[in-house]
Amino acid sequence: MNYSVWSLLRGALSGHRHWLPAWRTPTPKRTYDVLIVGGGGHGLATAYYLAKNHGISNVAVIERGWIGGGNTGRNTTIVRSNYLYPQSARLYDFSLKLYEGLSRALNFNIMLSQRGLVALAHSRHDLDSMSRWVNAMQMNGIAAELLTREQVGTLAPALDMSLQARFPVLGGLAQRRAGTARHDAVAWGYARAASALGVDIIQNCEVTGFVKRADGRVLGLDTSGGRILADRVGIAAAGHSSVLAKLAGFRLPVTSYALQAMVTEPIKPLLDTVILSPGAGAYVSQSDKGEMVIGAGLDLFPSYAQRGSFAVTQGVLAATLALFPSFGRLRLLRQWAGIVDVVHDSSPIIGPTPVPGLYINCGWGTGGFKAIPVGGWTLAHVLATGANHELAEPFQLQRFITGRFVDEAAASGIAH
Amino acid sequence: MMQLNCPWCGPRDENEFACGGSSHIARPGLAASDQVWGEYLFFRDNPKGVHRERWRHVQGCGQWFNVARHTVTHEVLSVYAVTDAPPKLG
Amino acid sequence: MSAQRLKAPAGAWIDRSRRVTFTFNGVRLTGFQGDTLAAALLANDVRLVGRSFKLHRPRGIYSCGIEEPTGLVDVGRGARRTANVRATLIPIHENLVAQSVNCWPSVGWDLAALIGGFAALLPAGFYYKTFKWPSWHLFEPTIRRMAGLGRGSGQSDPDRYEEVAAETDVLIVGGGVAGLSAAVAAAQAGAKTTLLASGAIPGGALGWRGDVEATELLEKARRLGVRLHSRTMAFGIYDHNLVCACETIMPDGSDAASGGVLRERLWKIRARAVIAATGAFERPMVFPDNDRPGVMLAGAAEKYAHAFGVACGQRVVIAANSDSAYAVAKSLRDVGVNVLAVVDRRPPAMIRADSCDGVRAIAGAAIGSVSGTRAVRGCTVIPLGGKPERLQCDLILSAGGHAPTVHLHSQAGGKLRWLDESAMFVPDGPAPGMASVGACAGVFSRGAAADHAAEVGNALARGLAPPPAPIGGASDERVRGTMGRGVSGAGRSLPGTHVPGTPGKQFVDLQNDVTLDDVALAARENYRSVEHLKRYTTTGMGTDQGKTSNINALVAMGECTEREPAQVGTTRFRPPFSPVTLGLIAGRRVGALYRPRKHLPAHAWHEAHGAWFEDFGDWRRPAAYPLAGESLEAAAQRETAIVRKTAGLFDGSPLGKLEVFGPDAARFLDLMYVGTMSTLAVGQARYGLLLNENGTVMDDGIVARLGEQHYWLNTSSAGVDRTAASFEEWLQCEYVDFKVAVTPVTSRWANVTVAGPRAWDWLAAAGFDPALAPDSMKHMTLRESALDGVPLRVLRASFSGELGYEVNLPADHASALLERLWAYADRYGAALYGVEALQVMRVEKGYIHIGTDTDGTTLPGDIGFARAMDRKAAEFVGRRSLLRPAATDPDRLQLVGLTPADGKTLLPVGAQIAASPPPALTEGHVTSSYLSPELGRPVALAMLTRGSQRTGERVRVHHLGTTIEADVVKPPFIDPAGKRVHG
Amino acid sequence: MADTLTREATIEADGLRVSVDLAVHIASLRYFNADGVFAAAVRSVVGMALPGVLQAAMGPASWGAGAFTLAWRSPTETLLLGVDGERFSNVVAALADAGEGCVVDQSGGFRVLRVCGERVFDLLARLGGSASAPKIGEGRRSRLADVTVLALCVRPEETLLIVDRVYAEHLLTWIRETAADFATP
Repeated sequence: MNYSVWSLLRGALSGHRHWLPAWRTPTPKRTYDVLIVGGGGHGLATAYYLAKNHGISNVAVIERGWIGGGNTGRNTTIVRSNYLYPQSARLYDFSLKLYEGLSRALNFNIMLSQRGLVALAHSRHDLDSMSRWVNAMQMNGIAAELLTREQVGTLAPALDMSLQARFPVLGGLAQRRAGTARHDAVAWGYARAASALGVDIIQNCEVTGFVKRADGRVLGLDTSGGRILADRVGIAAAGHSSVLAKLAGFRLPVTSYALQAMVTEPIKPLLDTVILSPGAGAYVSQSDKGEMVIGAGLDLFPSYAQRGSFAVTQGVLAATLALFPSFGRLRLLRQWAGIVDVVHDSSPIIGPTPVPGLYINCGWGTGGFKAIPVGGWTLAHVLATGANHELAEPFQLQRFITGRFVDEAAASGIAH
Repeated sequence: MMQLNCPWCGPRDENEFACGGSSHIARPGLAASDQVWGEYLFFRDNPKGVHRERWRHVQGCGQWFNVARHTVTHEVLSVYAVTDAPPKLG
Repeated sequence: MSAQRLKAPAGAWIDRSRRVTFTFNGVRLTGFQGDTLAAALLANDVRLVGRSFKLHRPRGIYSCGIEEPTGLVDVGRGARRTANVRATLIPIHENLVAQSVNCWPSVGWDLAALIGGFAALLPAGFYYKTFKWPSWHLFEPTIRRMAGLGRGSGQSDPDRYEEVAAETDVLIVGGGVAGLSAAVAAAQAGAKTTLLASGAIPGGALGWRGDVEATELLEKARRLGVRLHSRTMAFGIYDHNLVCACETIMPDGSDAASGGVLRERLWKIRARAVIAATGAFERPMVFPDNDRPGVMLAGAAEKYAHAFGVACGQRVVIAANSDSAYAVAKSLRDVGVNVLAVVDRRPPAMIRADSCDGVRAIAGAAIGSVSGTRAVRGCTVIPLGGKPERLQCDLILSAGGHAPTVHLHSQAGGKLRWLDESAMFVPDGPAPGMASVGACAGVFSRGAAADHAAEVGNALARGLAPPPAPIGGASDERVRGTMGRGVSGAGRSLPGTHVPGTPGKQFVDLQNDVTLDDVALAARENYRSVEHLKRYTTTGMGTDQGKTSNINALVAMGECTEREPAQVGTTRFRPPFSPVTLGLIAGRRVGALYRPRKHLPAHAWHEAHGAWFEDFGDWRRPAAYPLAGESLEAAAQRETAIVRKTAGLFDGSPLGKLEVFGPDAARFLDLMYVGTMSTLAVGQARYGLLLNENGTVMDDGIVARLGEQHYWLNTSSAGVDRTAASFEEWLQCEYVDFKVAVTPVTSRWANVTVAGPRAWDWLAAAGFDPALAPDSMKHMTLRESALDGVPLRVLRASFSGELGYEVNLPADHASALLERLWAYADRYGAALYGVEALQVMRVEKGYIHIGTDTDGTTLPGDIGFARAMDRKAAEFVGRRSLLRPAATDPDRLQLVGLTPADGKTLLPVGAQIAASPPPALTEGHVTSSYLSPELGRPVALAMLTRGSQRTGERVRVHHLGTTIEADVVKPPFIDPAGKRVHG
Repeated sequence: MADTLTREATIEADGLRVSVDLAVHIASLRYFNADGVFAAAVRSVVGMALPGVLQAAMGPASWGAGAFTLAWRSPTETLLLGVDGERFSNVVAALADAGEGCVVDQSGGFRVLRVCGERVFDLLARLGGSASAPKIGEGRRSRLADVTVLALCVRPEETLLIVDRVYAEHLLTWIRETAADFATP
């Protein structure tokens, strides 16, 4: 059933009784070609691209809770590809390009709003770093601009533009194609399209163990809903990657942290672009419903609790008010946290694990949402062909042994 | 915001401390293989359960100490010296 | 028939002698002191207050408290304008200004209300199904303008907020009979007890009843030393029983003093044990058009009548699913309000026989329709199986049952269970460190609640486990309260109240316009999880956070999917319990008090001498000392030329400074630095590089030996805290038996640097000890000295490449030394120079600056320190990582010098080096670049793939679309032999 | 603007008086054994034993008359405070070669704020955590106004706040704003 204004009209006449389930809820088969652990954006996208790109639809997505309930439903919905190293730039820009066609591809409006993103410079040193960043992006074939103070001021008039501000705005790095997308819609869109192509989506089904052959090769999963066999298994469980790795008998260079996000009560439009300030320690955008969506750095101790520390919330909001003093009287409506899988060089791991037949997509840390399409595309590729997609080649587990990091965070300069 | 019981200064709010990651990780010598060295630096249990980690009371006495903490409930089961072996937890 | 004031004694909270005028939507109205804005509006018969979020349907006042979904207004003027405030929570005061939200041009004639006509086209989630062609960007601006309720002030908040930390043994949240009983019991058991109440104390259902027992409890609590905080709303419970609460000092819309006032106070209370006594919300009934202004909660109408003396209507129909309807009916009748009928959805068997004396009860019946769009004019009642009856009423009250306020219990990790007979979720046992009492625990009968609360207070005060709640629900017999009517027992309630199949919009979430049809659609499209239901239909995502909508939504979903409410479950309760001002959470961390800047000891002196200050990390430092009309760059060029020609004066106080002492100090520093420090003689100094375990260059600086066991360390100003912390970690966690003390002394010692060919002459003229002269004190030597009794540590070192003296002296004497030296400046034509000039000079010398030329991937070999590592066979931090394949990769980026081919064009910092213009594979980037006054041409440093083997090569440098040719050279650009520094 | 703290920078409020004491000499006593050779030297030279954990002690002579105060800062560090510059330098010199420890003169690196009045506790509760307020004879290093401050109490109704010089202005501003709202209940 196609989603369109006409289908809505037909619905209006029939009390909307004609709509079919967005995704099926089948009873799980005993065997599949491929099993995917994790029903978030990456897992659902992997299933979709397996069916769409590789014609493999005898696939099941095994989700512990409800689809899109993990980080996919807990992030600040920003999509961008302003990365410095060619390997990362290609990866994230491929994802942004997929996002640009996703509403049509999935026939599901993900509300991709390319309203632009501006990273703020508060010192001449910041401007120098941004100059490197912009030039590197252009070298990678990604449009990016250095903005003057005045240009930033017109894009985000709510910013404190006085030169006496605690974080004076001296300019910014802009990626016009960046912006936001509705996170739930990405998960549901992929789920609906994958289900339509034959993929089974199984919720409320927790993986309790891996079934292995004598030689260690993976044969399937033990779950709260019984044993399910498959030739290949892909893990896309973000913050829970280590939990699954342990079940499969290996360790990852991953530590799970709470990453907070929060929204204010909805108000009339006040901010029409995404503002990032690494220096002040906060980033802000306004949702289509009118809520200010605010995020920042990690709670810096390992945690699987989707709550977050109040002291960090205070720091994030103080940073936000340092940038946007006029938000002071708005009220915080909701605060929560995702569990993000952080690795040393804040770049992903997409490829084989020490267990033959078991592949993993993790390590996205604080930047997983923007990478859902490419994470799915590349994990699907290795699951289907057994060989890494060329975009994923630089992002293997082995780099933590050889030292060939792709350290984006570090490249933007340690504190100076 | 947690409250940690610094062995010297007593219970203090979490924003006075800094977490130093997992404890009880033996440091291999120069002769270690790349694999062993890589695992020492980066590979962790990252348990969803009791985690033995070390904290420093940065804005207090400046001392490091070990904590056994549950990474979901944040319940602190034990606080013990950096040089102590991990206690058996009931 | 309009709402109007009731005669005294109705109106316990208002002062009829003090009239108050306020304006609503530009119209001047009057109320009494003690009225809330909602009460005053109702008293003035203002029914239409706002417009709903999606369909812009007319909305009125729905409740009398914190759960208000629709009576939202913007209050206050100018910078004090506050958006989305609940009219039910604002006490009116003279010239309060309030406006409806989400309507244009006016709440009466809202253009967007035309949407209501297309409601059929706009079911839940319609926007996922359309707006895709040509692209969402076409539709988004319009949708954004129509969304968003109130309007922010657009100015920074003039008012102030403060934060207070407190500790207590037992913390009680809620000021009703249960809360007070628990507090008294806890205090009697000797516990330090604190009680918070969001409104007045006694609060909850007792607030306006002149409840004798409650007042006695309050007195007893005061006598026992319970700390009582009224108007303090607990909005969150965090790790280890930290409860955060917002105390309202100056309520919204009060324009008191012209300057800022202390508006709200954040309480951060660490409690050994917490007792929630937060009562329950009333559940709305679900029937067609149950969103019209004039449909309200029954308890709210009762409170408006008794507390504010306002009859919300003259002819009342109560739609009931709970015994509480009858208590409200009699209570309204007592103040002269005509209650036409109680339309009780429950079958006769579930209705208590003695409850409806004198009130017409229509059992097993439901409301079929409501007439009137901007105000209720009547309704039809459909007895199940009987023929519809029309009632002329102007007020329809919902008494749908109770929803215990389990938010804090759930935030603290407590579980919930479904009580079928009373159709509500109650706590399933205690949460960690927390117990629930009274209505929020499901204990509704007054006596049982008070007794249980006292037992819990006593138990928690003594550190014992709290006794379970005697949850009665229907089977709980009604205890006759000492003051006549008891708090309504929970009684028996049906889970679902709507009549399947009746046409018309039956609202579940009044603010976000979510109807039963939307819930059915969500079920039909398989958005069946309660979390999917919430996100797909947006029920419960409004500013009231589902306080009046969650239960009806999940019960409706249960009915659509053949599941019990317990199986559907509730969504996660997230802080805050009710929206809280951002400024309150930030507290005093506003402006300069957020992440304080660091200033030089001699800041004032520099200011007086024309310094141009900039931020360098958290430090505020002179970038240069521009003369009148001089640009920053021109000033730096002038300053550099003077230093090279004669001498310059520089304040280096932010330089990191550590004293390292102990018998194992030498051995320890060898383990920390790439180079060897144990071989330094006393007085000798050496440049050192610090890595992290992964081999990355983290910090650098000079190490000097003060004594056999005593070292002086300079590090970068940004790196000193990280380096000191790293040393402490190695000493306390790895080299635990080393005897080494690391003491940061950055703020103790100011650093006045004199550099240039005449540097020593200048110092000598100013009276410095001749023993410091260049010929008797070699480069890279540290001497302890004195000047007029002030102790000095003088280090001959140079970041400029000229003869240099760094005079470290106690910070209080910095200005005096600068002043003293400045007096001789003219004699040598010397100048003050800032950070910018220092950067020009260090680039001319090819010296790196950590964090500018290096980043988080740079290894020592990349910046020319490969040789140092080979000579040192011993272990040091990071060494093992330098043996990994990546570290020995020939294609690594390495530091090189660059000069423009044309000798004129400044190479832009951050420009990329590549064979062809973008897009192309980058081979490196320019890290530092300045015009060299001495050479009269630009000089630059860059990181370049295989840089050390490409000296002399011509490369292309690309910046924002321009391409510049440059030649790879080997720095330094000036005085390669380093003759000047040795003076 | 920055470090223009003068003696007159006093703050008055309801039950509170805060002043800056510029003339205090401060040294870090560092040692590897709290009751070893160095500790014995301190007892003899300063006339007081090294204070126990979280303890702070004032010498026999009153504060004004050049007595010393010792405040525990960590298991390997105690702060020595004194107002008489000459006696202070003699002590620093005498301890210089006491062995198994060292003296690091920090004078000028810290600022000392003297907080008097019966509402000291209310002030500290508005600057930091609830564990920051020292009882008499205590020295507690904690987070106040987001920066690290050693609060020590050697006399009733008088608490000294010892803060790094670069944060003194920040702490004073935070206190000034808090004191301005002190009268609001």
